[in-house]
Amino acid sequence: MNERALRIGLPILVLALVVLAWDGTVRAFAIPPYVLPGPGLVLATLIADGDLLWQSLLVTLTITFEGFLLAAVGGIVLAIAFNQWRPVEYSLYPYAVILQVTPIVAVAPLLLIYLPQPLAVLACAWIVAFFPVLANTTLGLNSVDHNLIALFELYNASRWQVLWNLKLPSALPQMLAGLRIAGGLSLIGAVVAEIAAGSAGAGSGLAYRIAESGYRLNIPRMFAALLLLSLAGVAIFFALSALSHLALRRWHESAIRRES
Amino acid sequence: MNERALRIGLPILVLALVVLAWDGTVRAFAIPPYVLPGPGLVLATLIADGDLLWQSLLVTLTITFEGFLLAAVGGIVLAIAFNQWRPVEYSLYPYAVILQVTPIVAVAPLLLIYLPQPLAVLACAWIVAFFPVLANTTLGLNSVDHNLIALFELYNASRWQVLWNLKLPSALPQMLAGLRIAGGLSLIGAVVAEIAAGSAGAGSGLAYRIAESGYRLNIPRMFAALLLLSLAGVAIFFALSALSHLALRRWHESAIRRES
Amino acid sequence: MTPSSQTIVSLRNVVKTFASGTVALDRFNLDVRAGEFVSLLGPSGCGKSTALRIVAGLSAASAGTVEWPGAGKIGFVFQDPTLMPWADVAANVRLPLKLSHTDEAQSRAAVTRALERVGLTEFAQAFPRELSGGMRMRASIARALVTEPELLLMDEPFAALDEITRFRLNNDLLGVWQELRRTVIFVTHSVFESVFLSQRIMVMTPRPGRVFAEIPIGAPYPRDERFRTSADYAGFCRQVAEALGQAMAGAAA
Amino acid sequence: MTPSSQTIVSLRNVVKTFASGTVALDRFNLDVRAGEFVSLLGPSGCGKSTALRIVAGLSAASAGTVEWPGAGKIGFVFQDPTLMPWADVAANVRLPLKLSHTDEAQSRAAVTRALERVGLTEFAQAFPRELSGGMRMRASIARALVTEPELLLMDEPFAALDEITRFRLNNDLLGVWQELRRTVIFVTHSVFESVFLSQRIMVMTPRPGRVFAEIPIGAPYPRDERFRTSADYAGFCRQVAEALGQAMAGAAA
Amino acid sequence: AQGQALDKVRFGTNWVAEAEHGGFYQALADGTYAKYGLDVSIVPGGPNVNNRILLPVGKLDFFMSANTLQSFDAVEHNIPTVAVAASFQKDPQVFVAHPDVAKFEDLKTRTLFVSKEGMTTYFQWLKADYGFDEAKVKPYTFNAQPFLADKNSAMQGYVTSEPFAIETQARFKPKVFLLADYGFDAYSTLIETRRDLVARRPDLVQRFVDASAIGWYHYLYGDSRPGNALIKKQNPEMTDALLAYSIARMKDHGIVDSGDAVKLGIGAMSDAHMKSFFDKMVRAGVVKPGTDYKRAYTLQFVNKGVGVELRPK
Ligand SMILES: Nc1ncnc2c1ncn2[C@@H]1O[C@H](COP(=O)(O)OP(=O)(O)OP(=O)(O)O)[C@@H](O)[C@H]1O
Ligand SMILES: Nc1ncnc2c1ncn2[C@@H]1O[C@H](COP(=O)(O)OP(=O)(O)OP(=O)(O)O)[C@@H](O)[C@H]1O
Ligand SMILES: [Mg+2]
Ligand SMILES: [Mg+2]
Repeated sequence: MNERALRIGLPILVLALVVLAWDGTVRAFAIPPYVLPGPGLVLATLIADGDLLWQSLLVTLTITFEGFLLAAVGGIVLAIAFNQWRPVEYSLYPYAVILQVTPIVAVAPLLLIYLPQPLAVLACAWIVAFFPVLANTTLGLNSVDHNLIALFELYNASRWQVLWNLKLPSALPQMLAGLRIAGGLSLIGAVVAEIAAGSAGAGSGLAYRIAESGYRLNIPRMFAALLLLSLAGVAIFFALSALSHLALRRWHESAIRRES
Repeated sequence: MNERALRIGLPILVLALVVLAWDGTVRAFAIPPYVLPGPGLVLATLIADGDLLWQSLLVTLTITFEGFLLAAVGGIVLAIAFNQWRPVEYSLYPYAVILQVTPIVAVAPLLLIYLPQPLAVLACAWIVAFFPVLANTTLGLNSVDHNLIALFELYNASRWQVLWNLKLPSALPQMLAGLRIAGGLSLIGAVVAEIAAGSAGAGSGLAYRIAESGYRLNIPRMFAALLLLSLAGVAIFFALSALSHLALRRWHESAIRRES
Repeated sequence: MTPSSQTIVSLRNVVKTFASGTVALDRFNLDVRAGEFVSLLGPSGCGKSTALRIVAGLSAASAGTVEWPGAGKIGFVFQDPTLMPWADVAANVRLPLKLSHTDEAQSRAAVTRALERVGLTEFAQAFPRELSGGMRMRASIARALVTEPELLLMDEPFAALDEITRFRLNNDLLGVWQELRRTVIFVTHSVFESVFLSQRIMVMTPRPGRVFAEIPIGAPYPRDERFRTSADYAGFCRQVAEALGQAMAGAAA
Repeated sequence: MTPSSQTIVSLRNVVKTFASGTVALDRFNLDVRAGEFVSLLGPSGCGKSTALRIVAGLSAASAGTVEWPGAGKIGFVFQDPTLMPWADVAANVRLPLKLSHTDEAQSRAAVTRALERVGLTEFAQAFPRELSGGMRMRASIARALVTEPELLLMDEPFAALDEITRFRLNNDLLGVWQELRRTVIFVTHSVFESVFLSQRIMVMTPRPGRVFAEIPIGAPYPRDERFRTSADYAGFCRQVAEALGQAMAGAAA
Repeated sequence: AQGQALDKVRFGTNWVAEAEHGGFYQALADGTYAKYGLDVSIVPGGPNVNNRILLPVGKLDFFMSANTLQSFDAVEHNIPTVAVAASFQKDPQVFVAHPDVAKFEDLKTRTLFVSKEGMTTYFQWLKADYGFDEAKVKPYTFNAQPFLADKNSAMQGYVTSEPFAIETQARFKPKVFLLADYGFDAYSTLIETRRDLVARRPDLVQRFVDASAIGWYHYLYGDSRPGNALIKKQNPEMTDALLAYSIARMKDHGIVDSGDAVKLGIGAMSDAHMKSFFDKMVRAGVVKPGTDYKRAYTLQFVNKGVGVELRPK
């Protein structure tokens, strides 16, 4: 109970302190709003421009969600393929790494040549987010207790059964950690994809709002958009954490509340 | 031995196939070099512009390396702090998530205001790469065998001893997986940092070369620069994998070669 | 049980050297025929588990030949419980049936029976971490028994159990073996247990493990509490203990 | 060993209920005085390990009081070996010394002695995964002995060992206890072992665990192989076995 | 062309919709394009968007390139595109400085915020002709905050845009230096197309160039509301005040309609102007001396005085 109070109260307390410090600094040094707007102004802007920002948030979240799904599925499927067929791993892992280190902003124009625009956006979002899922799931799949593997072998389990009944459950904690990282990255991915390959203009997401507000020196709105983005990121993260907790709380060391 | 041959031969074979297919496509459809330059042309450009690109690569790698170090140290230290003091975790984790989801391109101007330029670049590179280290190390630190923790308690081990002799070694596999993800991300981070906050012109890195080549429609050079970047990424990844293998091969399931 | 019955597994001059350089088995020989109950008896670290893994085909011999002329369904009890931490006891026990696509109703009945046998009925829904050490081992035994395998390989299954539970399970095991005509290879470090259960005891030398003596236990089945208190039993025990002592002394010399 | 010596630990009406609802201990009482050798004996799952963890302060009682009027250095042998997989045997055994900042030379000597005691000298550089089950347990025992702790808590330490190794370690343990005047609380499921070792045996009922009978073993120390074959020994064993049988039957009734 | 099906044409710009693209939006909004038998869709660019590469691969039919240099690059890299008209006679590129900067040369001592694109173009010329120093440059990411925070800095911008943001948000009137006034005589906002389109459909290209020029006349001198409405639809961030400001600056500085354009019509280009700029770029080391810069453009579609009658006398 106390624990839970801490868990909720502390972040709020820190939030309050941060906001106060922010407000204090802005007032004390009379920082003009175009350099650093105070929290009140940001909030006011958030409310005033609520509709516009909300629309943009929805656009960004849609891409985020699609990118995350693709990254999750893609990362897990790839990790499974790598784990099942070593030759595939040896042949393709370097290319997965190449995808990870490719700067999207640089290749987005190329993607736009080869793919229709909405697909190019998705591809960008996917590229940014899939690698942690792949790397972590691979670690998980390779860390299965070898005695359990022996057991499955003894019972003539098919590859599929080993995968489904043994390797995947066993890799779950690492996989979920990978997804937790990918959650935030898909948001980044959506933003970057939008900047690099998205259509600017009316139907645009938060990234466009941020860039445009920055360009127009509408800094309070830029902060409001950044704030929304951060909130979305935190929400995604905690949703994934909650999912992870649900899946692991009955058996995995990292999630069990120990009896004192 | 056979395994090792596969491990080296297969990627090379796939590489050869990819290059052949690439070359074949370019020739068969007579694709002009500004859409997709053939591998020969890219290689020729790489050699012709070798000096310039090499200089840029060094610049990028320096930032990458510094960013990676910061991300590694920062991520691990933060994970340790979170693990040692729950209140710190509850208070700060949301902010770590916010850092992860903040689009660098948007906050780079702010960083440029508050920090001197080289520091701003580093901060950008760091922000991009630190989160996977943090998330994975946290998972590792929380997954320690509870009986071993009990043992350390019994021997009145100090916090520091528990951390140093138990939690960190036990978290090593996950930590290393986090570092492996962060390796590629620091390269991305260096590129993004350069785009957002880096110096342009003579002393600039690969990101600038890529953007410049794209802008000036020097697509073969753009591909050459991308190629260099990919090679750097793959090299970083395999260096980190080798490190991880060395550290784990004697004891961790994921790295042990099982007796058949 | 007749000497002419089919050979299930046959190890000839098997050597096992680990990557670390440890020689676990050195010219190890073992023949097991269908329907037999054979025990491997030896000191800690002599290579019993290694031999059993080779018999099961889980580990390859470094030298020598291993043959399975008549292998069928295998059940294995590892020395460690080796349960899936994410599944409850019932699911762990059900695993072999699930892997062989046994139908739902049949497998539910089998699981219930196996859990009853090891006294874990109440804990069907518990997770492995919520069990005591002995209970985990019992779950593992239930899992090996649930398919009623033709060849049952057990690696010190009862070491973690109290004598009363252990005796009950000893009797149970003999019951299953006799009733269903199964083959059992049983690893133990207990002289008493090996004598009570087996038709034949392979006494092993300390590392590197070899067969030091093969001692037939000629007492008739069914064996029960009366046998445990008989002079015959005491005599066999003395004989086996002596052989074991010699095996160990030989190594020490 | 005199009844007047200081109480080391005292459990009064201790209840332990786990989050899963399992009641592991119910009004459990235990007093151990300095220098005593006490065994907890009971069937699998009766709460022995739970009681030992509470004694060590690793687990909190759900109700009742636990006091440590005279606690000192503790040594603990878990039911599972609980070794650090990333450290070799020597480093695992050295751990308690390292945690108490013992100096290098002294700790090297102590580790060597402890490894000799459990017969693992040759395997000092091996990693836990390269050991057999029994060897892992011996490493764990060596780790508990290496600090020569004032209170030694052992959870079925010898269950995975063959009788010869086990007897040797039994004798060793008694030697250490007598020589250094240590206090030992020993969990076992073996009637024979508990009688051979202890001054006092607490026979526990099946879950929820309570003390069913407290049986003093009045035989003098040092106890040796002669004691193991004496009529006294057999008599005590019978008495304890009977108590245990009653404890279990009472629960079944 | 009326009555027939319109020719579908895709036109890519280099930034989000703004007054600097006014003529094109105007032509689209007031039906000029349709009158010329064109169904134009405008594909906006933006920060980090490189629409240009979509032109040679055929995903776009026309592209608005920022300045002449890009057309030289196309020649150098053998890219089959060509500039067919120059909407801006003067590059609107400026340096925006704090009020204490007295003259252009003083900028050399300031920290300069310059974009990547700027680095590869006008800044090279500034180095060669004015001795500017790269070490003083920090990246401009289309956000004026760093400039505002550093009183000792200047930043790049468009004469039509950045000064306005600063005037309204930071509430001071910055010093503005139009590079064109100091010799950076690039054309800007050129219309580029593929060579094959020029060869196969000269009529189509001509219609697009003409209609765009007419759009510009309407936008600058007529009722700009349809164009502005379309711009605001594409870019909701756009404000009337900024649009008005931009149009006013374009007129003040003769960005669109000055020099050759006065006689020859909006979009005018001349060999002399091209050569002058080419020489500067060669001197700055930005383009190779041997480049056949004349291949970068064609005068085939301009200098015909189309629409000059629409300019108020
Ligand atoms: N994976 C391994 N790598 C290296 N050495 C090993 C490995 N597994 C076992 N050994 C060694 O092989 C020998 C025999 O081990 P094994 O587990 O077969 O013994 P055991 O007879 O089952 O002993 P116990 O009764 O203690 O379980 C031991 O010396 C052990 O150190
Ligand atoms: N973490 C836990 N969560 C829930 N129940 C538990 C937990 N640990 C133990 N139990 C339950 O408590 C009871 C006693 O367990 P304990 O480990 O003390 O038994 P034990 O006497 O040591 O048995 P064994 O001889 O088999 O080791 C068991 O029924 C077990 O299921
Ligand atoms: Mg073994
Ligand atoms: Mg126990």
